[in-house]
Amino acid sequence: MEIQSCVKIINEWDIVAARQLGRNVAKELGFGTVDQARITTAISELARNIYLYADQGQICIEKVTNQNRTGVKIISKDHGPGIPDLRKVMEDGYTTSGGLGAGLPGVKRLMDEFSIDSTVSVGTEIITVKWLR
Amino acid sequence: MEIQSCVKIINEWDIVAARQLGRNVAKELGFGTVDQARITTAISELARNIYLYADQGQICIEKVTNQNRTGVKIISKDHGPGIPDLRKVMEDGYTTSGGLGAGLPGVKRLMDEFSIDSTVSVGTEIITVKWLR
Amino acid sequence: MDFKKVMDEKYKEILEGYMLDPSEIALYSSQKFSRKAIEHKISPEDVVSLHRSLLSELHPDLPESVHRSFDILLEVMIGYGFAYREHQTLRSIQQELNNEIDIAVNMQNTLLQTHIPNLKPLDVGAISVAAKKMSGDYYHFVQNKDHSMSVAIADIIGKGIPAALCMSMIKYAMDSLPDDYHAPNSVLENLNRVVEQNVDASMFITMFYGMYQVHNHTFYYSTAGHEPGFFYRQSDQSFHTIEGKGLLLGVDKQTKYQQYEHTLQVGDMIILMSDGVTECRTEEGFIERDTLLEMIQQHLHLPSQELVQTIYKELERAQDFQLRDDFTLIVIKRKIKIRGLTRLFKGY
Amino acid sequence: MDFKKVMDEKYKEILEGYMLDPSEIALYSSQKFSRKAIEHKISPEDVVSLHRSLLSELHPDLPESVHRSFDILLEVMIGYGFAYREHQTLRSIQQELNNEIDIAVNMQNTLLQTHIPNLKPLDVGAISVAAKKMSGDYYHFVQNKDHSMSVAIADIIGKGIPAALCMSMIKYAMDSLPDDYHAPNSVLENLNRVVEQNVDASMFITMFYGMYQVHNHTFYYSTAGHEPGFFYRQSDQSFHTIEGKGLLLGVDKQTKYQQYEHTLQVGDMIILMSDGVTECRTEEGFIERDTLLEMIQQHLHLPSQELVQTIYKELERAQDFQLRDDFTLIVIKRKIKIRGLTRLFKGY
Ligand SMILES: [Mn+2]
Ligand SMILES: [Mn+2]
Ligand SMILES: [Mn+2]
Ligand SMILES: [Mn+2]
Repeated sequence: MEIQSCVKIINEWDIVAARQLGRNVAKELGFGTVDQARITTAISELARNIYLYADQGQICIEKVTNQNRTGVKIISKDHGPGIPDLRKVMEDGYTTSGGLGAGLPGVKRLMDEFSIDSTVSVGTEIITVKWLR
Repeated sequence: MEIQSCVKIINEWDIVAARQLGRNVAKELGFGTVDQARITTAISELARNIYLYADQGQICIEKVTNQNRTGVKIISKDHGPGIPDLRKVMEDGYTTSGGLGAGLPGVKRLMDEFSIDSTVSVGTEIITVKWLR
Repeated sequence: MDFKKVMDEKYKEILEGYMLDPSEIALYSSQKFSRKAIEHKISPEDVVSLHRSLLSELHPDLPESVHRSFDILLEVMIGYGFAYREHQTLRSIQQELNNEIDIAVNMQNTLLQTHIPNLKPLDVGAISVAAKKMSGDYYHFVQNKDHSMSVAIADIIGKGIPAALCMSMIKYAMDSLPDDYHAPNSVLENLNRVVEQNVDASMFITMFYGMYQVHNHTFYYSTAGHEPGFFYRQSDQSFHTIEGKGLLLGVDKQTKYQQYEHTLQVGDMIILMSDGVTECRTEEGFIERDTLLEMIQQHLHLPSQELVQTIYKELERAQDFQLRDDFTLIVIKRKIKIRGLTRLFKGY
Repeated sequence: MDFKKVMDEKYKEILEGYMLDPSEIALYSSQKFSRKAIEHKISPEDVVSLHRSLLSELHPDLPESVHRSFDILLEVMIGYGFAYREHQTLRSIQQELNNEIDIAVNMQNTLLQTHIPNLKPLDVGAISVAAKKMSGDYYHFVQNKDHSMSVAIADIIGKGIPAALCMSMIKYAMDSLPDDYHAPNSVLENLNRVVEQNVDASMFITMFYGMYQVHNHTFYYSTAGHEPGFFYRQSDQSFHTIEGKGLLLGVDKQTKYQQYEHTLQVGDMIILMSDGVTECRTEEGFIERDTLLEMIQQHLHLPSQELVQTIYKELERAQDFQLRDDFTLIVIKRKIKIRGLTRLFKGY
């Protein structure tokens, strides 16, 4: 049975808490330090998006197993404004706020799997996985 | 009176010698370690271009003074094939061989002044300066 | 200059704090620092150099060779610095280009805009989405004076800017056709000559041209190698590929096109598309034409415009929001007469 | 995976060597390592992590807080890693776009190509260079049946792709003018209507249209707000701005253009240009029209084609090979008759 731990993102402290949670899980699973840092950075980016653009949202972390692989899954879910144009937001060099290369395309590149589901004025769900090599 | 020291670039060892020469001058003039490394890298790129694309060429280094500034000047001169299209060679992202961001535009960005003069089947002269801040 | 000092101080504060007490907060601060440093064009080699000097400040007793090791890391980072600086200029070039393309897209949209004719017995829907910003697909409707409707759908072999330039040419050529010039085969023959003459040899165009005669509900059409569409027959709820042969535009000046016809009963449908519809590539490979028909079948009850939009949305999602080719889908449905209501409508 | 091990080993070798004996060779090797690492998509944070682990391998006795300090550097480098990875995709997008634009440029060149008429009493030279890949400048010569020569020079306000699209439209419009339609003012009035109708309100075109009558050596012209050129008078070696007024194309559908005329003696010259010539920006600011005239004066003895090419080369160098605007320069010289030779030529 999978255990999912979640952190509600309301202020910046919660971003730190989500990072800590993710780092612990990644460390437990045996990810190396660089991958730990990458996973944490991905969580940070997702949590920051919630903090900046959505009122309510949470980050959940779970261990996943798939045949003979294990990995960490990050689920970012908010009831924010939603993203009207997913193609645009996934475009490289689009975000000006997120700094060079950051934003959702940056997260997608850091992780192994990435999916996004967004409905305007309902919210956004992003699920992303990094597998242990 | 300015003293100019030159290194003929025939093989890869000469690239190292040119780097060493440039680093010594930069150090003497009081450039910090990062700038020393940048100046050396610029020399390296220019020397490599001679080594790869021109049969005969040399790198000269001199201290320059201009009103109340001092700096290091690198002169790269070869009797190679010349560059038929200067606009193209100075275009970003053009060189595929030079690796990401390297090549002449990379050198230009590393230094403070940059000029290039090239005649097909006569040769190329590049003069670039970095001022001490 | 001053800003750099502030950043240096900030880094020192984070580093000192973390060396005493390693906490997630310090790491989060590092990430924010990184974002800021990048925004302010501080190169990675600067960060490494800063790290080195802080380390020797905080640990003056470290062996010389440890300090020295940073020379190597610094040298390597200068290479990344090259890439980083190139990225900054490339990014602004890219943004400038994007702006240009946006303007060009607007021009193209203005040039290519078409109105779906409002003929009472027909329910017509059309959608066209570019894979990149500029489309190489083209569709056009004309309501003719004799109560017929012409429809053109074309696809440049190629995408992006050159395809868009080529498209403009087709549009100018169609605009200069005489008003009473509707026979699909002659239209294609005429356009073929224009393309052959004006476009370079590496560029071809597939085109389907049809004309729907309202008085006999017959659809006349010719094709220049275009992706075949479907006829839907309401009586037995079956789909039939629109047969028809013809060479691409631009291959041979002399090409003649054959004209075909097909008569529609109430509830019947014409489905036209570009190959971008069937070349949707999902994780399981290209979608089959059968899969497409299943999708259409599922949404048959919808008005034509909603139908094409729904199909597009489903296929967009199926391929993860990355269109590989321009996508154009047109549905022309002969409306089902509703007894009692038909009397209210005149004119057909 | 295996490659990464090779790179790790290589870095270790360089680092160990340098820690024992700091030499320029090791630093040069680091630069080569950097180049290779970047080529093989190794992120900067990977390099920092490698450095850290080698350091603790070579110096197992270092204080814990020194190792720890690398957590911070690593975290910061991940931000640079973002930029680095984005750069790689942006670079390939850019390359794809460049390819597209190259093809489009070819199409544009094919579309816009023009032949300089070969009229014996005239020596004509023309050069046009795009600031970016696609030009928004346009020039066109026509040799008319009545032994006159028409010349058009135009500049889209704007550059790049949208300007090029707009340019194509002008070309199609000019192509569809009747063959005997030469009066400069009527040509501009006609084109003005096309532009006003088809191009969006934010886009304007300046255009100069002239017609050289060989039988009386008179140049008839009208201008739509175009950069004024010069007449050169051989008798006193003086230059005179080509006067003339007229609204830009695309502003007002009703615009009427005035027509002017000027008669040339042997040795006289007409110099036409786009504002890209005078907007050459050198280190000392824009070049003055006077400076341009000095340059032309210096090279007056050259044949027209060599003249325009020489001027271009000088101005290209003056502005450090970065054209800020499309550059077009045309020179039409009434040849000096050489006694004895004139008798050999018939037809004028
Ligand atoms: Mn296409
Ligand atoms: Mn297609
Ligand atoms: Mn222009
Ligand atoms: Mn201009």
